[in-house]
Amino acid sequence: MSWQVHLPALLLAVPLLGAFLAPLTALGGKGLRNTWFVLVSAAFTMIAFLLWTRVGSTGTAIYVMGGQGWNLALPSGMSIPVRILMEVDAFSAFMVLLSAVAALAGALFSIGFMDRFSGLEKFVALYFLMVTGMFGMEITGDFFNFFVFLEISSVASFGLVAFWRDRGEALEAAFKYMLVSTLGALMVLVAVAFLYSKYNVVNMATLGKVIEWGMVEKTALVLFLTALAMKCGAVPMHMWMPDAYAEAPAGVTCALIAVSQASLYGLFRVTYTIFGAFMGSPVIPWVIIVLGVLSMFIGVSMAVIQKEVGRLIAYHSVSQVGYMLLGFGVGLLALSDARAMAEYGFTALKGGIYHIVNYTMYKGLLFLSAGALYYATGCRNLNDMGGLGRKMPKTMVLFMIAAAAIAGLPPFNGFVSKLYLYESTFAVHPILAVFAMVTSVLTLASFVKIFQTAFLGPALKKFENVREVPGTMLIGMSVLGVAILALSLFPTWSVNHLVEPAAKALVDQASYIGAVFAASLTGGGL
Amino acid sequence: MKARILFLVSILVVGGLLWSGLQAVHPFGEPNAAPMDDYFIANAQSEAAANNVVTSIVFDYRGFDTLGEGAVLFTAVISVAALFRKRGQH
Amino acid sequence: MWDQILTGFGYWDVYAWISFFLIAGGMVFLIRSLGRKDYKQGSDQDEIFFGSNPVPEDGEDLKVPASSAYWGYTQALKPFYDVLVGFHTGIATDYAGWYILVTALVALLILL
Amino acid sequence: MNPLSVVARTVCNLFAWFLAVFGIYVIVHGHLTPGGGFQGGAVVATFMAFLLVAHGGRKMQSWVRKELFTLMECIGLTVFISAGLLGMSNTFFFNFLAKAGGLFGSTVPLGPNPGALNTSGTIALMNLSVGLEVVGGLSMILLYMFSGVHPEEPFGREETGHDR
Amino acid sequence: MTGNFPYLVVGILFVMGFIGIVFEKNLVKIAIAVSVVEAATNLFIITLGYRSGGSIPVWTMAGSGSSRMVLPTPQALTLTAIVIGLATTALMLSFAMSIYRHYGSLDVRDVRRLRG
Repeated sequence: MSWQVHLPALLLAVPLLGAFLAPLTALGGKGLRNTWFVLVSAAFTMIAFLLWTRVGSTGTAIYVMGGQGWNLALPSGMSIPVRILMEVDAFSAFMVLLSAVAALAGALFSIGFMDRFSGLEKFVALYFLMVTGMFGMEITGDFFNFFVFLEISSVASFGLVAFWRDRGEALEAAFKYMLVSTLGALMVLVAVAFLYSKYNVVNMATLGKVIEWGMVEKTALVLFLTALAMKCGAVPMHMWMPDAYAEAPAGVTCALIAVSQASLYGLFRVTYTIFGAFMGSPVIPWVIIVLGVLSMFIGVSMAVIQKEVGRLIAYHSVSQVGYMLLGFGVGLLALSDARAMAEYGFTALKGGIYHIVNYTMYKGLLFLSAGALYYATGCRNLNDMGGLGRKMPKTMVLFMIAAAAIAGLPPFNGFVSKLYLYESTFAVHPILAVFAMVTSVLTLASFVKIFQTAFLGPALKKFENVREVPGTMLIGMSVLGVAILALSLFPTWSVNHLVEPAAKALVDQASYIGAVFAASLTGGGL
Repeated sequence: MKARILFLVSILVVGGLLWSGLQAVHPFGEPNAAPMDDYFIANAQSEAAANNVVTSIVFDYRGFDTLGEGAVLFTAVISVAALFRKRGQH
Repeated sequence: MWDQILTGFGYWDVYAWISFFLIAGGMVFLIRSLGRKDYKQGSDQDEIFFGSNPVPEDGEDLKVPASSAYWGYTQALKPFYDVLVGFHTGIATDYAGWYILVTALVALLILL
Repeated sequence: MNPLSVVARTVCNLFAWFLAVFGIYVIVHGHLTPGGGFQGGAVVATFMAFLLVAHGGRKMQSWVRKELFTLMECIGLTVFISAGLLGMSNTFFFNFLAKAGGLFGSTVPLGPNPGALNTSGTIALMNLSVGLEVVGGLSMILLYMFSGVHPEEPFGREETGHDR
Repeated sequence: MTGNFPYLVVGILFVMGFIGIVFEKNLVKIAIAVSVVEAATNLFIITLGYRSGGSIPVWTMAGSGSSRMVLPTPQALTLTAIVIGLATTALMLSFAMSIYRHYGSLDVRDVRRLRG
């Protein structure tokens, strides 16, 4: 029995312990705090990587919190699990891995970026709590636990968005984000309570096994669907997103993107695994597809006319989330039909999942380079910038990589996932693919605008003293830059090893449910 | 103004949704068969050695939720402290 | 390693693209090297042409601000953008209102 | 916030202690009677709230230090998670102290019984640590929110980092 | 008639809370409305666990009539939800305080520098 069975618990315990001890690092000064920040970030990235490899080699990992043995899901004589289960299948492990990479990059970047501000031990604690929340959402197998982690990640992100509390806009953004997000989290809780009232279980796998299609389940599904779609920023519930993303410190935004991906994970865990058997009627898939198309188009149209770098990139987040919703919606449409699944559904699903990893990497890098511009010049408005390419060549190169990837320019990875989406959505309805392509064109247009106004153009006098950003920030950005290049240059590897196992796990509802009940048969103590 | 009427209508619709959901919930005072809760009531004393079944759930069976709850409170405290920190206070 | 990604409809080959860019880059350099070599640095041949006016010292007077980019596009789609910008009111309660509105719509779709 | 009248202050001084004792009772007997770490911690934190209302926050801030509460909170949570990590020989959050003898390790008779304080294993330990955490956390929220009411300095431009 | 009275209260509290959130203009009142929704949620969960005639799920000094106990899990879930609600309410009021200092107003129609 190797120690690796405890990885799901360690993944949550390490950043939590890091957060609880972070306020005490104020006693040791700056060096101790930064060491702690890097050390714990490296530790959870390592654990996430090990968890991913373990799930890849031994299949779905189960962990019973507080049980006699780690796999004793069902106590003697019981047909349902009573304790909290962690259940990590390939899709969860994939999400954990890429969230960990984004969080690591954000942490490395924040060391240099936040250096000039006060209260940093609180920043470190909040950052770790947010990371814990998103990991918890991704690996938990229990609905109430999901709600708790949703609240941890949300509350920590409110604190982080308002971290520059001397800017009124930051507080305003935090309040708006908090209002909708708290309401959404409460609706998730109500949905959990509805399901509990009927089945007396809160375990996801058990619910997926026993669930029927009645009024209670319909209510719960509506509440889950809208709350989680709001948390990942689907139009027209996206308005908190540009506010919060643009006003948060850049390193935080990089992790906030991963948090919104965790909500997306929750949305698909609910629709695919719990309610997967009832997707025969096309209403829910089409709701998701329409939300996706609206997000893509409205997000990108608003982005073209923005003047602030942060807001422009944040509106692109809305449109990119639309791509994922589109891919997953098409996959959901084909879920109950094996022929459609083989024909286009699985391709769409692969496109959606591949887009998640691509989006997290390049959008994180874009926000980090916007943060680097802010760090170096102190400007947020594009109209004030110009000619920075000569002063900050490394930032410019990294920005170029990310911008080319998000616009889907050929050798980069953004195009691969978009290709999957174009071709599979075309099979459903051509208009979907047309919308996706128009969005892609407008994306390219708005990034050309940033690139042209910020980096090109004549050198400005007021930026004579601007220098390249410090080394730690460049390291944080390079982590994501290297990830993008790797995903671009080895697309076959990433599709075969990252994307396909995740897509298969998401479609295979029976194995998710079966893992809980099978583990306990072979279990029975250590 | 048009949006406000729309919002009012949609609040009523959501209220109707919750109301129809509540109609389908078991009648007050007579829950459905509760295997999980009966297990807790029967085994809290022998497994966790605690007389208070609720506490044994909070700290043993669902102890991890409680850790998360403590973490939420901690998060809120740290956020409030960060919000009202003084200039240059470390 | 040198295989392609099949989407079920077509395929994607990153190395073909990279070789295409390499070949295109090589052709660009080739064409560039065919140019005239009698270019003199430091003479008036490499001065900026600014409508035969004196070139401003500060780049501030030269550059095109970001809000001027896509001016025609935004102007042409003004009715669309007026609606869209008006939709983003920035009032916190409206955000919650839109959320409840979508919940109501989805509820109607699923229940009916 | 100004101090209240002398009558209110005396009454608050007196009753605050009863509240503290009652809260500690609720925390310690969490595994026997209704209540537990959160409820008891909240009751103890009203001790702070009483004194804050009666004496005004400025005086209160000269009496206690916020760092103390930070320390209480961090220690409480660290003990809590460590109690979980120590059960790692079986699983995270395994109740390894229950029925193992020692301080909290007695067994309880099944069915209704008068209850003994030294039962329930890590549950009692976690009650204590959570009580500590909640006392620290709620007191800190109260003190910080008070310090936000009357800031010593005008708001805005507090961070020098934005200027560049 | 009194059979499902608690559920009626839950429904009314939800609608009241939503109306408060969408139609109130004062930030503090919005925070109160969020608390109302939260209270409705907690009330909903706790009513799910009631068995008519049940006693509290505590064995200490329990009488002989304790064979029928109310469900303990909703109580534990409610406890967690209450603490989370307390944390969010505290944070929301702190935001309202800070916003008042920057904007000089608690009206949501004034707190809208970020738009468009």
